[in-house]
Amino acid sequence: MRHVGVVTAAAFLLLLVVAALFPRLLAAGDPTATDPLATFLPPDSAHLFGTDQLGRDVFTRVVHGARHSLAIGAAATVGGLLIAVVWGLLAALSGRFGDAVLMRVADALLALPGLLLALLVVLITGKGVVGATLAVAVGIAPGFARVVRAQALVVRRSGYVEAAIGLGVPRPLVVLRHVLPNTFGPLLVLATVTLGVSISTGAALSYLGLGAQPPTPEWGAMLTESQGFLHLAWWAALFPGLMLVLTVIAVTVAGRHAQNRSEGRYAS
Amino acid sequence: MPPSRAVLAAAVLIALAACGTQNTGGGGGGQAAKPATSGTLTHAVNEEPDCWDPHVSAQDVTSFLQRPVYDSLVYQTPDGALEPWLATKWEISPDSKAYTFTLREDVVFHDGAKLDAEAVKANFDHITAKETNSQYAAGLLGPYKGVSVVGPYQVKIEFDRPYVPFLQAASTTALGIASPATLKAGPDKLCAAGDGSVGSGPFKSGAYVRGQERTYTKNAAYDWAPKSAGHTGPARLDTLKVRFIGEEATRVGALTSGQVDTASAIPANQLGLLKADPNLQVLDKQVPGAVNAFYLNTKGALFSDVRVRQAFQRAIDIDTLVKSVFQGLYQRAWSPLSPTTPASYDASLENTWPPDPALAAKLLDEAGWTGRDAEGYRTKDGKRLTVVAPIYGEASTFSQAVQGDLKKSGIYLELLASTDAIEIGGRLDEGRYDVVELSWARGDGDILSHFFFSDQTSKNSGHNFAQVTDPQVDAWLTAAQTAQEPARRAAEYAKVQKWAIENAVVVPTYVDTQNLGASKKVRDLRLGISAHPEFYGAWVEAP
Amino acid sequence: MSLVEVADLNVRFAAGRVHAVRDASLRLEPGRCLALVGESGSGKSALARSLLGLAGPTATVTAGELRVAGQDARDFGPREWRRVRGRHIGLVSQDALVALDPLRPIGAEITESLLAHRTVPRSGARERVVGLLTRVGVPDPEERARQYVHQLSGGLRQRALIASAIAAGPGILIADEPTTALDAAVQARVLALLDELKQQGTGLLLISHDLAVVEALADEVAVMRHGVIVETGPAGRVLDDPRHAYTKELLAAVPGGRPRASRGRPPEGEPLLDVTGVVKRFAGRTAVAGVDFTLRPGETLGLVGESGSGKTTLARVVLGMARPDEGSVLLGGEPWSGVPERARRARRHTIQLVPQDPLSAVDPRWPVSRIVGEALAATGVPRAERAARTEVLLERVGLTADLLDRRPAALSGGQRQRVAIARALAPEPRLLVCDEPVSALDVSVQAQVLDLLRRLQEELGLATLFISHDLAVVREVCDRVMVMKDGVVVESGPVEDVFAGPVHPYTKSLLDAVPRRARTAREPAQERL
Amino acid sequence: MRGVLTRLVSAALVVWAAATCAFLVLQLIPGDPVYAVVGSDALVSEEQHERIRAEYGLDQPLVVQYLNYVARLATFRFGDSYQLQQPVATVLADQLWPTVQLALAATVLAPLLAVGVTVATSGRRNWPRRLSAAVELVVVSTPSFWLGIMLLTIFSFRLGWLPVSETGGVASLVLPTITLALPIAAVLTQVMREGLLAALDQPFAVTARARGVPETAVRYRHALRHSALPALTMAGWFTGTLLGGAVIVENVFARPGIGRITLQAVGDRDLPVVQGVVALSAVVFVAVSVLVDVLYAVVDPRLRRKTGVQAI
Repeated sequence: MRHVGVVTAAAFLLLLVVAALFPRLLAAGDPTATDPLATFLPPDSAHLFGTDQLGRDVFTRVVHGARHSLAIGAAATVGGLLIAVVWGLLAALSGRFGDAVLMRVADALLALPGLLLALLVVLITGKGVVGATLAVAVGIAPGFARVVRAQALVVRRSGYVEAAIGLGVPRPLVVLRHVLPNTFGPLLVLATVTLGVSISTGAALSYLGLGAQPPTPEWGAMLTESQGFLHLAWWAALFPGLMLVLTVIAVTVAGRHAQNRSEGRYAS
Repeated sequence: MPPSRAVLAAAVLIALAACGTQNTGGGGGGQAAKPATSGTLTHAVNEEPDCWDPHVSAQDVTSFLQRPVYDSLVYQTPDGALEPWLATKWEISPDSKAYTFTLREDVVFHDGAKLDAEAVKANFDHITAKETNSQYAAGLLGPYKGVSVVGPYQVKIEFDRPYVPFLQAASTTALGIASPATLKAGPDKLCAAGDGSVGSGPFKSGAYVRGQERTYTKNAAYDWAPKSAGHTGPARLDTLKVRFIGEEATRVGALTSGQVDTASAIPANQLGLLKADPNLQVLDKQVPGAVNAFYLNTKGALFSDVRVRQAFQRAIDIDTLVKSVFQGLYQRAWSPLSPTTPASYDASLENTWPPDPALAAKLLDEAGWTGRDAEGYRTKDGKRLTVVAPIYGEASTFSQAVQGDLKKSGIYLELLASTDAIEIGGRLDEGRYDVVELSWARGDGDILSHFFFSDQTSKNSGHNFAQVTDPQVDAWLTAAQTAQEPARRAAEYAKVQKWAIENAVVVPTYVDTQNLGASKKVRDLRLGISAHPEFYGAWVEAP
Repeated sequence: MSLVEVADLNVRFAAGRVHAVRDASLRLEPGRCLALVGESGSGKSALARSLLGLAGPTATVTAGELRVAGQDARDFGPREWRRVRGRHIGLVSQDALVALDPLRPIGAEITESLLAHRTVPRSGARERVVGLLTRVGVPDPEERARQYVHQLSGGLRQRALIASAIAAGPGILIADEPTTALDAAVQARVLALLDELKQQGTGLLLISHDLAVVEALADEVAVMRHGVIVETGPAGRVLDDPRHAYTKELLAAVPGGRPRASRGRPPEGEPLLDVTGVVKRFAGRTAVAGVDFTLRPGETLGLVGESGSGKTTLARVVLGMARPDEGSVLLGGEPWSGVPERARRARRHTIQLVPQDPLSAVDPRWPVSRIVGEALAATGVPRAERAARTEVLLERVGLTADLLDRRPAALSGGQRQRVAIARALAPEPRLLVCDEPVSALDVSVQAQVLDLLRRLQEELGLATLFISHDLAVVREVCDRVMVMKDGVVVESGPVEDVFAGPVHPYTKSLLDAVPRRARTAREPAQERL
Repeated sequence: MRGVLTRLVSAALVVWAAATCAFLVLQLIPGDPVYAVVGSDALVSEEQHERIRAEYGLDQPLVVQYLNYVARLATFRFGDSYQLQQPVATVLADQLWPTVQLALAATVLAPLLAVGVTVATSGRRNWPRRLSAAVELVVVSTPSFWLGIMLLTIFSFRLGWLPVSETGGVASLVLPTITLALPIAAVLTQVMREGLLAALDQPFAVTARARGVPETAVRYRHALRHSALPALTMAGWFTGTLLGGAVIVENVFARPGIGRITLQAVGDRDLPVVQGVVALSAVVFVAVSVLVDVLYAVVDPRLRRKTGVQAI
């Protein structure tokens, strides 16, 4: 049972990656090509998901949109992770004062809702794909940083790090050999689980008009565009949203699977 | 700058345009029984004023929503004629530099103060005071010199040079007359609506919840409506409520589900729905002033070449796009002015510059844009043919349709949409754009001055986004501001329109049209000159 | 009449894939105690739980006979089981801190037992709770009843747990490792309480891996291994004259049950480690309050004390992992404490740690070869020689080369500890600090590891600081012993002297509290003294 | 007493730090804020720009601006909104109630749903748990803006059961509350069920069963309370999601409120309002964490000594 779910999720993710890398394999058309004479066509054999208010093919846009939605989520997760690793490790390894300062900053940022933090970042960067990606990254970084720090502290006080120090292994080497990899492992799993959230948040920013801009076929942006025409073309809102939901589900299922596996590996 | 944000004003003299199928007066169906003199009407608008002080705000919606509270010296009828309101009469000096108004003596503000010459002077002083930071009203006064009290009920406004458009300006809400006591209350209070808004209008300002609703209550003492208002004495409605619903689908839903009685700015694609509903009626009116158009930055690197401008002008299949996006309900524009703009529209421009992609291609080839990149856009020296278009707010469906259409000609229209005034304002002031798309409603051909007079640059707080600096154009516009005879002004304005099209400094697209959805129970509601509803005479049939 | 009769009981888990208990038979009588003995995973608990119908939702229990309180329990549904639980059989499990609901006052927990079987009306419950607490020896019962588990001391909590188990007056009490989590002194008092209950007529099923505890209480003993009862009989007979090979092995492995290593003359020479006046404080608490001692090459010093006495902190100071607030540590005659890490690094290899929990002491991502290899590299063994040296080290600690590529998670507890020892030996240290090196291991494995440590000591002439709370272990491996309490050494001297004639009352109480094996261990020890 | 003082000081510190972060962040924004005051299509001269800059104190050195900012913050004044030309405090106060309404409704609904579903699916049988887990996964994975759009399409546009926009009545609160509460409830359910199942495996649960206590009583009397503990640790996340969710929900349903104002302020670069919102949400966060500490102590007696809450 469980395996059916994981396999389905993996297959779907694979399809998404194909859509993101080689969208033309799945939908040959131009996602931004408008056709004033073919607006609001319901789904049929010519337009699998129908057309939107500009006569663009929704299926083509959904397929090509995978690239943008996934890219924002993935880049933000990686970015957030990088910020967090530097931040958390600095805190864990820089003595009491540095630790206190860095963690108080994280506390202060954590006191703000992630979305608000993201909005603040968008204020600086301006809206657009890059801005939204950075915003999501910064939004998840403080939480990650705390995890990194906590994990790094656990590792730093662990028997094997003490043993290495006890063997006279130089400190930088200990950090490189033991602290970093053992901190990073659990974090990677966490990142997989977070990826779904990042994709979702990125799409939310686009939905709020702060991320990808029209005519980019990003799913969140497509939802905003179609919201005004719900009564005329429900399909233009249904399919991008559905893809978003399926993607997040697939990523979550895959992430949880990875989490279970890694916990199994480290625990027993 | 979408049309909704533009400021509406009106024409000085006669309304010329009678546009085919307009239905500007409401009443729906057969003769009404006796009009009710009580009741509540709820109206939905798409926008909410940031600041409610019409002397300060540049927003169209402020003018519209404060109209029930503030009266003006002059009233402009829906077809554009000017008639006495708070002023019983006026005299214009022969040199068109001085205007003397004689005021009604029976007008009482909501706070009990009486209208007199001092009150009017206080208003003009407030508008032009530096501290007011007026964003629009002061600009409407143009070459304003000063105001003086001539008698207890006589006041004189003077200008540095002839300024004929002033009389029409005096009819706008932006130059509405507030109770002088409230003008001293400070910007906070005036901006905040509620009890800060005290005028002499048929409705008093009532409860206000930002983001949600504003209430108006009947001014029972009202007895100074202009002659053509369609009604006399106090307003018929006891209460008027205005709800702020920005989301189009939601606004329409609120109307169809009966949550509101009327809703303005109904998008064209929703009109079919409303017209099919037996309980609803649709009022529409073409907005006067500058139509929705692209202004091409003639000082920019790209569009300083007239061939590229002409290519842009002829590449767009405007007819098809307007028909598609607006479901055949909007009229395609041929001139920068709306046909409903009184005494200025040049109808001879119609059909003179049809879409011609072949010509556009030829012109672009000549201009050196011969390369093609991977996405099919034209390039020159490896650089893509990109037309930067800053947009305040969101890119409209129409803008996107144009974007899609231009792609066919290898032109990339980059829509930079933002509500960030810092970014957009900076861009416009510094000339970092190729086109600006906007409409700017005003019932007077003088709107052309805002767009084409050489000193009306963005930096100088004007709207000369095409960056036109042509002495000939300036001369025509000055002549039009000086002449008092409508026909002479119309002739001057026609020259400007023709010049603008021929030099491809502007690409007019469609005539902005107000569509108002209303329950059939709403009676005697009419669209004013600004194409906004006038609630004074309206009433709602008992269910 | 028997209170419980079981014959041919089988317990299977995970759809039959795990056969936890095979064909077990036993009977419980009033006023008698049956002890189930075996190492962890032998099926003791599964057997005991199945008598309550609590073997778990995934368990399948079948039996030739299963009579509880005179009824055939084989076809019991949930309702029937409920009537038996608490009313006829009570359960006392290991650690009261988690075995009683931490979110409810203990009075409420005991009341729940009372009301579950309507033994008293609700109005009378309060009085009964006080009575029960008094009976199990809890002082100030009225006040204690309102307290939560975490507010009680270890002994009081366990008493409260017993009170809740006997509240509805069961004829049988299942005591599953009832004293394991307790310090020695408290352990003795709880055992006394259980004994008292037995005297009053309660039948006891005692589950324990600790033979000393078994000997103190049991009338009969059943020895379990891999789910099978391999030997059963009267306690005296089984413990004194074991017949099954496994029972013999088990008894032989018990520390203190084996002869002390005979040592040559006390070691001589310059002290390798010289600790003077070491004080270490943490946030206002003094963990180590002025300790002095020396350690010579070849000597084994035991460090004894209950948890929180400062043993581990002292060890960290000795290892150079913590900086003493006062005092000094000399290693090989040169300053070891209070010098920068840079200066210590070159000498670090001389002193190595054998940790308590080897799993957390090795990098979970690394295979054995790399774990040992790192230690070799740190002491400058060239890369080319490392593989060969690693194999030699593994052989020395009794491991085979086929484990080289295994990760720690894939090793058994004993194997992991051997790997940790191999790593400690790799840099050729002169001093080993063993911090509770066997307390995480099963008894039989304990014995093997202790043997290994002893052998290595002799072969390599290592000095050892041996930390343990287990007096039997210390007695077995150490030359000298120091007893620590609240950060202070209260008594020290040769092991024989201290154990035979403790001077300090605390040492006395520690020794008295150990439930010693009366018949096998005490006599030879006395003989030697 | 000392504990309370420490708490207050650390709370103030968090608020101050968050506000300072906001101030610094907003200094990084490129461009001239005067445009935010006057809008881009206003008829305003260069000279007027200068006066406005002085009016808002934007011509002063950064340090002075910061000190002014902190001083205003301490007295709960945030200056005037660029866009609305009203005191920020007034703007926020006006918008607070609709958001509070929404947040309260969701705060009530989400835990109720979570507890209900947890209890209903924690039984012996496996399939309700499976089903609920699948539903939770879908709900958690559904972005709230899409959920809102779909609910709106079905219940308001198609079926016409509920109003499409804010009417001030209770009916208009239904869909926004559901949109906001559903994903939160799904996460809480996951956490609570995990907690409940873990608690049921704990020794005290075995002890309770060994007393002859029925399974349902073990579940309600013992395990449920334990499952609340991990749920309480989610409080920070919960608050953040409520406030962040408000931004989205208020926009989807065209409701007034803090979220709407926030997005508008961000779009318009109305910095004083943004700073006000940041300070406000930091205060809310701190208040919630204090509240949660109290709740912790109510649920878990082991934590009572630290917070000074008396044992019951």
